[in-house]
Amino acid sequence: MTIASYVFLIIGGLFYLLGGLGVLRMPDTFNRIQAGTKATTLGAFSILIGVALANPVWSWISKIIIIIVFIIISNPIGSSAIAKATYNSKNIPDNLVQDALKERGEE
Amino acid sequence: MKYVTTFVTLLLIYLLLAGFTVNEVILGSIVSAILTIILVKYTDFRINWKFPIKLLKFLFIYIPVFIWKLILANLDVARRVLSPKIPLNPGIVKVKTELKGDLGKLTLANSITLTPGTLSIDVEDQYIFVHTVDVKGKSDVENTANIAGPFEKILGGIFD
Amino acid sequence: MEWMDYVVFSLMGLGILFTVIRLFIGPKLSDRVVSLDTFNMIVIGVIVVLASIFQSNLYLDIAIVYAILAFLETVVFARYLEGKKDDNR
Amino acid sequence: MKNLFGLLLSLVLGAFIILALNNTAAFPAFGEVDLADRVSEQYFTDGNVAEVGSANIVTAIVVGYRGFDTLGEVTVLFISALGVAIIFGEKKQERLDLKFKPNFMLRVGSRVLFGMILITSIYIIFHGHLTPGGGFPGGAIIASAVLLLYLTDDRFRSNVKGFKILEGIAGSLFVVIGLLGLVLVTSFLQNFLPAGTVGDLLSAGIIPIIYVLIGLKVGSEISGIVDNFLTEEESA
Repeated sequence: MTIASYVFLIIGGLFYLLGGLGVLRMPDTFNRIQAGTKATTLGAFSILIGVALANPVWSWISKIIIIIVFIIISNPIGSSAIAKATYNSKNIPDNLVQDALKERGEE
Repeated sequence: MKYVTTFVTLLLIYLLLAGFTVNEVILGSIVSAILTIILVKYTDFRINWKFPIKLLKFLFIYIPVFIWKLILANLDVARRVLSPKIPLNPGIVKVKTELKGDLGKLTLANSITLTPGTLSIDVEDQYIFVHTVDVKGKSDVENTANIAGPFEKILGGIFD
Repeated sequence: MEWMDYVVFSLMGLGILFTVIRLFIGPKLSDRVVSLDTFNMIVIGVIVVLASIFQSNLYLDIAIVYAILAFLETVVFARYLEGKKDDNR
Repeated sequence: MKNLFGLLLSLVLGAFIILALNNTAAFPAFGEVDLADRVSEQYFTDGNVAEVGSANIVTAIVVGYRGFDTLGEVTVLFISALGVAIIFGEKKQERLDLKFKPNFMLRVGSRVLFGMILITSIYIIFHGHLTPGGGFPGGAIIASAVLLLYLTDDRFRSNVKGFKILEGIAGSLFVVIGLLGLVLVTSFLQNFLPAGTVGDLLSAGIIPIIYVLIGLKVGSEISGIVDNFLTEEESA
């Protein structure tokens, strides 16, 4: 049980590290949002599952379920909000090969 | 019916937070009843007798696919981040969806955000605007099949 | 198995370090918001691991509240970014 | 030169912080602190924990021993909300227009999350005497949920009149409970209910009741402030 929980914790830490590295290394804002959101979501899941395996008690597991559900709903919504705000604040990278939002013809 | 589902959801969250004892159940029911009256105008989902089957479908078909896609997405991010020269061909594409309800479209957009190489920016009527790292398809139809394809079929059976 | 905790914490700490670097050098305000969002998600993980080490599930309440406030902060910053149209940010 | 100086300064300060945190007398490890050094020793020796019945010492002090000061604290918050209302409040008010509409996912998703945030804040308020938290943070989270709806729905307008009524009722009930203590026992805000077992949901006498009232009052006041900042005079 302990070994399994540590495996999950290490995987979670690795994905967190990857998320930070992605935010640092990616060349434009949209790609930074992508790397940050995906890596931290899976990292948080993995860490939470690891902690749940280390403490297999109902009072821990129930709260961990709440955190997981909250993160899975809120994290993509937050990143889409940042993406839309980035687009609206005219901070559009010039390497896009196609821009459907512009073709829509408003703003 | 709307009242019942809102009430049950709120009570479930409260009990998960507070634990199952008699006092908590009584207090949680009172609080959830009061909150249900306040919140019911913000909820707009309909349910019918097929709801349990849909819930089971959601739990046992959608969630495993979703987790598998999430892991693939992270491996994709890892490959991109760790390669010395980052391979990119980004663009914002339009994806058509057949789903009608707001919750269905929200779930589809969230799933698209957490799948490999895509990030949904906005939803307008039947179109989802998606930023992809790698534009593969030539037309909108092709992009739709690539990006929304795997989830559209599953979610169509759940939210319709 | 004590040393494993140190490994986990150093991985998360490196992630936090990278996001903080992006927070300082980010050329546009939106880059800073992105890095702050990532930073918050990592901090949630740190709080949960601390709860596990201290053997006290009261810390999980703090993680829930932190997740709520992090989401709110992201939304507020995003709306603030949109708020002014003419600025060249 | 300036950068080098800054680097040196931050290194020295960092070393100081690490040394200070390693100093075990000033910063002991978790669970090893001798509380009797810091809190009045009477609190432990006289067995006051059983008398107040609150598992959370901070709550016992904030609401139990210093209940009257907390009444003053809530009044200060009320006065600041009143000040904001006087500065911004006109007869007719309409919603402040933000430049862009919120995007679809934010609009739908925040409604799903709104209920979750509200029920969490209520859990925090009700368990103020058992876990860290209580009326002030819980009320702040209620207000933040209202702020979330304001930012994600461009037509949303909270029920300001309802908030004012709720705030008035909560404030008056606080004073009424205090007066009941004066009448039934001896002094203002004294506990007149049985303390119960430490750690139960229904324990600690009037402390949970007062904390719920504080939570409602704080939540409605801060929501009122948020409403005042996000509305403007009607331009008609």
